[in-house]
Amino acid sequence: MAEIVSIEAALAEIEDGSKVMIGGFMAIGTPENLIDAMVEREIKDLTVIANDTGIPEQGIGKLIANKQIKKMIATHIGLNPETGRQMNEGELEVELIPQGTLVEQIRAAGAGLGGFLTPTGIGTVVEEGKEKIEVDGEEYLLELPMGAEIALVKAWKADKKGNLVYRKSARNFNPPMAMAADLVIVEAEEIVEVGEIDPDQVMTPAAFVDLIIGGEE
Amino acid sequence: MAEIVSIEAALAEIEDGSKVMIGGFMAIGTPENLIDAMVEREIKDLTVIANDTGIPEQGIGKLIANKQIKKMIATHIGLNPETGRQMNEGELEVELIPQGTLVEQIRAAGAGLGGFLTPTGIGTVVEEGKEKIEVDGEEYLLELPMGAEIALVKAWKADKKGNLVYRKSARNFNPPMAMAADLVIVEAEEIVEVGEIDPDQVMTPAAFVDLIIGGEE
Amino acid sequence: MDKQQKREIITKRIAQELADGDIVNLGIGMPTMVGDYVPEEIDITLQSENGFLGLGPAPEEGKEDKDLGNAGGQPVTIKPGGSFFDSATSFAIIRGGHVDVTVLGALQVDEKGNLANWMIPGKLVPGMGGAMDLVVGAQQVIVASEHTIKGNPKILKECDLPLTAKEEVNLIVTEMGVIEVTDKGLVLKEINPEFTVAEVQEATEAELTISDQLKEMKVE
Amino acid sequence: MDKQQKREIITKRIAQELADGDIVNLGIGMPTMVGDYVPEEIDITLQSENGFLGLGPAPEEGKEDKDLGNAGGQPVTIKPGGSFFDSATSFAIIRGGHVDVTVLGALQVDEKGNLANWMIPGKLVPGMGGAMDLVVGAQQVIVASEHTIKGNPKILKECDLPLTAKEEVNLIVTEMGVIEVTDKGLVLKEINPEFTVAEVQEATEAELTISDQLKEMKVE
Repeated sequence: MAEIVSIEAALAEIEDGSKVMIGGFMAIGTPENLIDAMVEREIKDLTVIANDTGIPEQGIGKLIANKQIKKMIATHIGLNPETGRQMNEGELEVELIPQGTLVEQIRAAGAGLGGFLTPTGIGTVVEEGKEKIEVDGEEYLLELPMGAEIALVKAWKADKKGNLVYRKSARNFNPPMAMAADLVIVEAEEIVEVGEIDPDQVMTPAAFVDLIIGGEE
Repeated sequence: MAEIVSIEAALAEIEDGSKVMIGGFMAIGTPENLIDAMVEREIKDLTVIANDTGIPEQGIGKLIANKQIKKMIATHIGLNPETGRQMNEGELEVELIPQGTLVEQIRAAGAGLGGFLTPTGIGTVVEEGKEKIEVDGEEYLLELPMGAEIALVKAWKADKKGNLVYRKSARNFNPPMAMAADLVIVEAEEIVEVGEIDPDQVMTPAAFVDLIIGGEE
Repeated sequence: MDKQQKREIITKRIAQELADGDIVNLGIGMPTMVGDYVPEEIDITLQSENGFLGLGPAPEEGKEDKDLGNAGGQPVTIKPGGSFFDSATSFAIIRGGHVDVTVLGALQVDEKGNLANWMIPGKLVPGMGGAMDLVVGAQQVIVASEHTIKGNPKILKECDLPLTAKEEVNLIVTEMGVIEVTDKGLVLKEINPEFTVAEVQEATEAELTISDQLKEMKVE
Repeated sequence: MDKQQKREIITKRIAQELADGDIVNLGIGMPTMVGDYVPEEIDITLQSENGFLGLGPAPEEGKEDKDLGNAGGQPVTIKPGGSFFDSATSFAIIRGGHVDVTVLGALQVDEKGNLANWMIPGKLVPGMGGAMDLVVGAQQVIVASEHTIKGNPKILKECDLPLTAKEEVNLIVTEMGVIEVTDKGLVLKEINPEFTVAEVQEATEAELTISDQLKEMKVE
């Protein structure tokens, strides 16, 4: 069950050095207001888990540009040259993970699983250091769950209890991340009364959500 | 992408001895018309995967009463005394699996995973014969995927491409099962035109669905 | 005390354990009654493992919805702010630790917090349903049980029936008292004034440590 | 033949591989063009790994939707009968074998069907995105690639760049021809009549078996 708070109150929960997962895919469905506030507050040394690092002046790109990230865990950084530059200069540690594996690791953390077996990455550098398990004659990698202290999630609508609805392809990593962090902070475009969202159309149940900041500026 | 067929055409795909997963939870969200047709056609020696065996004259209970099931894989059979009777008499093989494990096994089959680690069942008879894997000092059971030849799924609405919407608690096992079988047969209460279901509200994408039988009799 | 009185004491006392905002899963049978005794000012949300949050009471007769039932298949309602989801998500919620409290019955429970409540070999094999996941996943596992069965203790040194889960029970509430499962064994924290400590111990196979702050078990 | 002509031949030929009802995922770059050449009578559905089925063309200018983009973040549309889902479901679809065909570019591909297309150590490290899952999960993996790069073969005996996936490629389509990956190595099935078999082999490091039924590669 969620609480509606100011953006300042929400940001107070994020400290220098926090491990934060951030929803969105190439800056679509990314909580931009929360990111802007993080930039303003200069929260540093973050470990960020996200699909990508956006583009230079959008989404997670803003945190990259402002050098607030110490370690980035992502699937793709190719569309933000600044990420590559910082990585090559040794300013930023980057861990690259196949997209299907990353999202499943996040889901596993939220779902109380100790890991899962995936065929993805077998025979590639992704398998380095990982346990291989054979099932029915097929080889799989054992991948472990990945949670975070904080998840920053972008929703289209949130009701006052914390039930969330996403819109179009802005859904992406947001629902699994909303399951997988100790503290789930949601930026909602619109906050509606309890009962206004049809229970059949809730995409993230309120049980997962802690704090909501609302309304586009 | 799905095809709309007659119930006879759909049933023709199910043979004696088939492995069939059937949606529903205590006969809520079970495809009753498909089950009635299976009873009529006397399809025998089935292996059925489902949450439960319904109650005597409802849901999967009808297949039990008519002795069409050779092996039942379920989480709970307590509310259908006939299932227990057949099991005790040695007429029916029953494999009991924790509910969270069963649904995750089904999901794993649909999602191309080789298995997953769950804490559920550690220290109980459920762990017998299973590999135990320790992750971060915690013990987990390695549970394997469970697919089937055929899934029988009950939807509220289906569009003509096969996009599905479920209603209330009739959703339950239906969406994961719709991902996990070679052939997915959907019984829809209503078949609507393509475009009538908002893409944001699709609960099972058409990519998973093969055949649709429609309209309540 | 008759069966009904015992169950009332047990479930009323458990209702006091619930906090505002809690997500709670109540097992079939006696645990369901806990929902009836939650004080009005405490807003809890009931999770139903068949796939929703916001489980409400049974509908009026004639207002049943064929698509809305509890985990026993009985017609129920959903409260405002509830949500439906599939079984995979339901058990992500349960196993992932997003349920604050689960209340379940017991055939046996022991001093290590082991619970047996899903089968009696050769007699009763209903299946574990969602119980094994609930007991492993919920933050707080409360057993609601009469203290004895046919005069025999249910709170044992060691369960001999097949377990539901190992070392997961946190609290045992019976008509005689409230017992906490700790690293050092079972601690009697509250006692129903109708019984003496000696009587409670006698009805319990496991050894009870009596809390320094032993309190009276109060309901209503 | 200039780059544009090569790309047109390659993508037009790949479009012929698609069957009515197929679920198809097209990689960023050249593979995207395949969608433009699918015959009207063939109804395919494009999957976009960021979370939807029914990927449609870019919207008219001014009609972009901030919440609707492809995996490269570019504004797109959704076709009737499409559906949105989260990334976990998207990769359940991909890894679970529910995508019939994926078309991807290559830095290198070899005679065992190994593919390298996600990094050049020390130079280009964009990340694998969804490519590793797509190549492992899709029923049919088609590589769309120019036959050589700066005059050097891209179809090798053995990839030396970090692999995207091991032994998963089924078909390689270049401007010179169509090559099938079989247990016995690479089989040239179709040849662009502008080239001789000798020329194709010379531009290929791996040894090609020439199909008994070698056909002319036809586009349009």
